[in-house]
Amino acid sequence: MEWFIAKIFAKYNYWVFIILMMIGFYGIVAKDNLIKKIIGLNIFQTAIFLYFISLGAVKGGTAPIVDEEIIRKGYVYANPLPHVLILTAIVVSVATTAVALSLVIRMHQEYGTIEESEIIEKSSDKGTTWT
Amino acid sequence: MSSAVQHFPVLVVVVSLLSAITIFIAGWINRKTACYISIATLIGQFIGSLFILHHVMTVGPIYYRLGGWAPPWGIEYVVDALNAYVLVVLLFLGLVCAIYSKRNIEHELPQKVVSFYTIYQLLITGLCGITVTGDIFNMYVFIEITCLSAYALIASRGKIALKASFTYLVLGSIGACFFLLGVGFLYSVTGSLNIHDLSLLLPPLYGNRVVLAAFVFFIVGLSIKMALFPLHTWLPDAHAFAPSEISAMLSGIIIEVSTYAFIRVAFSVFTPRFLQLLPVFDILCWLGAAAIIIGSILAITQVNLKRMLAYSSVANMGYIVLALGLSISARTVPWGGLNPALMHVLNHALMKGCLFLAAGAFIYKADLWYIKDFQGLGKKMPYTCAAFVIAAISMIGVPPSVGFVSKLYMILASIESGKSIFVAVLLISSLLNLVYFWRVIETMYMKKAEGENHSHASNGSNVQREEVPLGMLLPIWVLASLCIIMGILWLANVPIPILNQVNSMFGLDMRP
Amino acid sequence: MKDVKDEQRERNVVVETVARVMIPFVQLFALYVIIHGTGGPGGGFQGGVVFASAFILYVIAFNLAGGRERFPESANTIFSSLGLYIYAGIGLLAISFSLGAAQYLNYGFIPFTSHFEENRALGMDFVEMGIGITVMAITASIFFDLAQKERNGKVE
Amino acid sequence: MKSLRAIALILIFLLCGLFIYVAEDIPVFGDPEAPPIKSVKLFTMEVDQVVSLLDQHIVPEELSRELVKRGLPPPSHIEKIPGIDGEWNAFIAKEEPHYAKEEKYYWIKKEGDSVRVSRYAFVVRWIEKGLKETAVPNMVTYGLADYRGYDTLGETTVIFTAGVSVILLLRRRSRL
Repeated sequence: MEWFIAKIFAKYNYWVFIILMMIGFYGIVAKDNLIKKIIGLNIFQTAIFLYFISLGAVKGGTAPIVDEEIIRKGYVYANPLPHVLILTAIVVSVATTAVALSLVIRMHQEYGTIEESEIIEKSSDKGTTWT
Repeated sequence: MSSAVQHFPVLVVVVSLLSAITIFIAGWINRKTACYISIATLIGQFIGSLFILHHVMTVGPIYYRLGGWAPPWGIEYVVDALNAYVLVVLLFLGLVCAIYSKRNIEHELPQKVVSFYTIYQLLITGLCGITVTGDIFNMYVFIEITCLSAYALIASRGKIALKASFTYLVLGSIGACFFLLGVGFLYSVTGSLNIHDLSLLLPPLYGNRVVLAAFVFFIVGLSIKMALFPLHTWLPDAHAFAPSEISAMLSGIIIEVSTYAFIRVAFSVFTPRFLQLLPVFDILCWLGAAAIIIGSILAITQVNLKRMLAYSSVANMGYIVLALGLSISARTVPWGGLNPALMHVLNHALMKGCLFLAAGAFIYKADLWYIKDFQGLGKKMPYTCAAFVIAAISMIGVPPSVGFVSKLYMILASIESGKSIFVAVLLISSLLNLVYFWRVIETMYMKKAEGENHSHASNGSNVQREEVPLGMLLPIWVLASLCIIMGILWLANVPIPILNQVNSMFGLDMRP
Repeated sequence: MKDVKDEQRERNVVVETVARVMIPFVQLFALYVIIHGTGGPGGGFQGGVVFASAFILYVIAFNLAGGRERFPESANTIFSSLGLYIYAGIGLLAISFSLGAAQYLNYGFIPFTSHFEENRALGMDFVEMGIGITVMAITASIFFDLAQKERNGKVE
Repeated sequence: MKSLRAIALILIFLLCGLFIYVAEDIPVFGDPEAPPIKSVKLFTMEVDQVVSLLDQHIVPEELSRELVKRGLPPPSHIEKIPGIDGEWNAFIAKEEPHYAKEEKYYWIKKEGDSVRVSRYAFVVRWIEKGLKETAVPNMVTYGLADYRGYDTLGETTVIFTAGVSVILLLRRRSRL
């Protein structure tokens, strides 16, 4: 039991991250629908963000905004650095999603479908092979 | 002057960014200005990068603290010989491609000139940012800028390119996420993000599993970006269906800068001492050899010229990775260390840039995509074809071209490290190169076009010349002539001091 | 799928009225988040996105063309570049005011006030505003571009 | 489609294996002593005379030598952490215009027969001195816009790139 608490439960943020990341990864690789692929990609990225944010957690820590009151009461602050980094990474993820969605819209205009296999079928008439 | 040069690394990036925004606004008012602003900025940046290289070679590395904060607390730019060298190469090819794209983009994407040049300039911003930065998270941000612009530029032709770009986007995002995860793992055990600082803090933690996993994620993530053999699947379509100058940039620079990031992470963050704890160098050698052989064989099977060149890029990344793998065991000789790898970064940029730009010229003038349609092209477009031939024989490795020099160095390095199997791999790959380039050259010069097969069988003099405009021919010829000039300069050891400085920085110089 | 043109769409009084009342408050809240970003929770990105959501709310409640009229393409272009100009420009100001002694983005050397630390705080305020402007304009622009439909080669 | 699922499952299996292998050394959730929030251990030294020198606020020769050997900057002076026995802060010299010439860098702690030398995480300075140095109380804001302001410039560029990309891909009949 002690082993369980020390090894498994104390790092539950890590396990949640792995499960989420694998769900996203499965979505990216196995789904045929391009929108579902994008959703998978978002879950994948969000899992990494969650892990990053959990690195900043401190037991009993409060929000990282300097306040005399908090210092006097002897509280500690959460680590602000992961917040800074992940704010950047979230914006990157949003930007990637926007570009991906616009690509899918264009593909829908060109081919009339958003299933990857159908797009490959329709585009292979020009003698171009897909690897 | 030296204090002004201190600001150049950041100015190279910021001026490029400001130029992108200016193109966006100025293009709204007058569409014609976009191209000229871009070219002017790139000329300025290129001159700046030459100053940086000179400063680094004469005075020493440039350390620049952004926002005035000292390194572990803030972001630092570190420019040493490696960065400066890559920066010069990338800005040179960027400039050449920008000049080329003036006519080509008016032809291919007449409605989208302004947004094209805005994103092109943002691409250059991202590439410069990756190159000069000394902070690992900052590198991630600039990798994302580069890749986002690359996705959009590849897709800009529409149709099939959209699918290619989407594949690249999905794989590239996974790669970037792995990179971010690597940063996260390293941060969770060291609490630092600065590259130099990490390299100092990591040695006591080399046995730590988190560090090992971080290394794996960095390598896999960057391998996707640099299209290392088993992860190259996004590359052929993306290169084949992008606008030609973007193919040249992708093949010549974007994957090369990813290679730079790979070298930086592998050799600067994790030192060669860490790499020797694992069989990294052997794995790299074998992956490189597999990429060379399989990339070349797949290139032979292609019917589309740009796809063939794309597979050839896969093979060329194999050369660079093979040279990286040999770097540690051949460090005692002048042709060992990182010399062949870094040499091939420049050489590949020149050769592949020239080939893709020439392929783009065929598409521009006659919409020729397939090799079988090239009959009689040698007489129709003599100058473009001549440049293509120079670059092609350079790829094959005929002396004194650049391809010959890098292959010579690699062969000597593999003999030195006692792995003579790679000598065979390199020789076979030269043969395969000869096969697939000879096919193109033969079709261009030896075979007659279908129309003139009977009527003009004897005299080819009245074939109408359809040469591309000078604005496109000039960049092709600059690159083609540099293929020979740089080869002679390499043989005369002129740029070798730069590479030697890189080697001594990583402890890979001639000291046994 | 049934396509309904914007004009023919059933107008919903409740949605329109609520949107009409909400939009000014959403925008005010966005400005509060941007300006308050240095003193408390908030910042340029959050505020910018909230501001853009006001346009999105307008488009959902009314129609796309009307939304575009409120925030035309020209304004969108100018605002999206303006924010980055402010950010990158403030960085360059630091170099130019100190005649090359200070580094890029060293806000302390920009003489807003006589105190070094106050200058930093003000520099950050301006930077947050720049981020807010760019994020607002770009988010709205992405939304408008993704939302527009194309039928028979005609843009609506 | 079946083959893609098989590939996905194989890759997931491999990744999970790697992650479970790593789990051993992952820091515990919410640990206030973890490297990102407090310090990363560099090495341990024999006590000998080091402690008495440290108590007199003199930089021990051996300590400097060990640090320089690892490429780290040597400390300029040493201070005892008030209220705690057997713990010292070592300061290094740094050049930042307008700010203090020295900065808290190493954390030295006596542990039985040896002395443990650690490097403070750089966040420690952000948390402790941020308000004084930037006159802004929100740590995330001063981290985002000042200490790592250049990242944020890159991030704004990313979203600008996305906006222009969407214009390039989707917008028709535009002047751009």
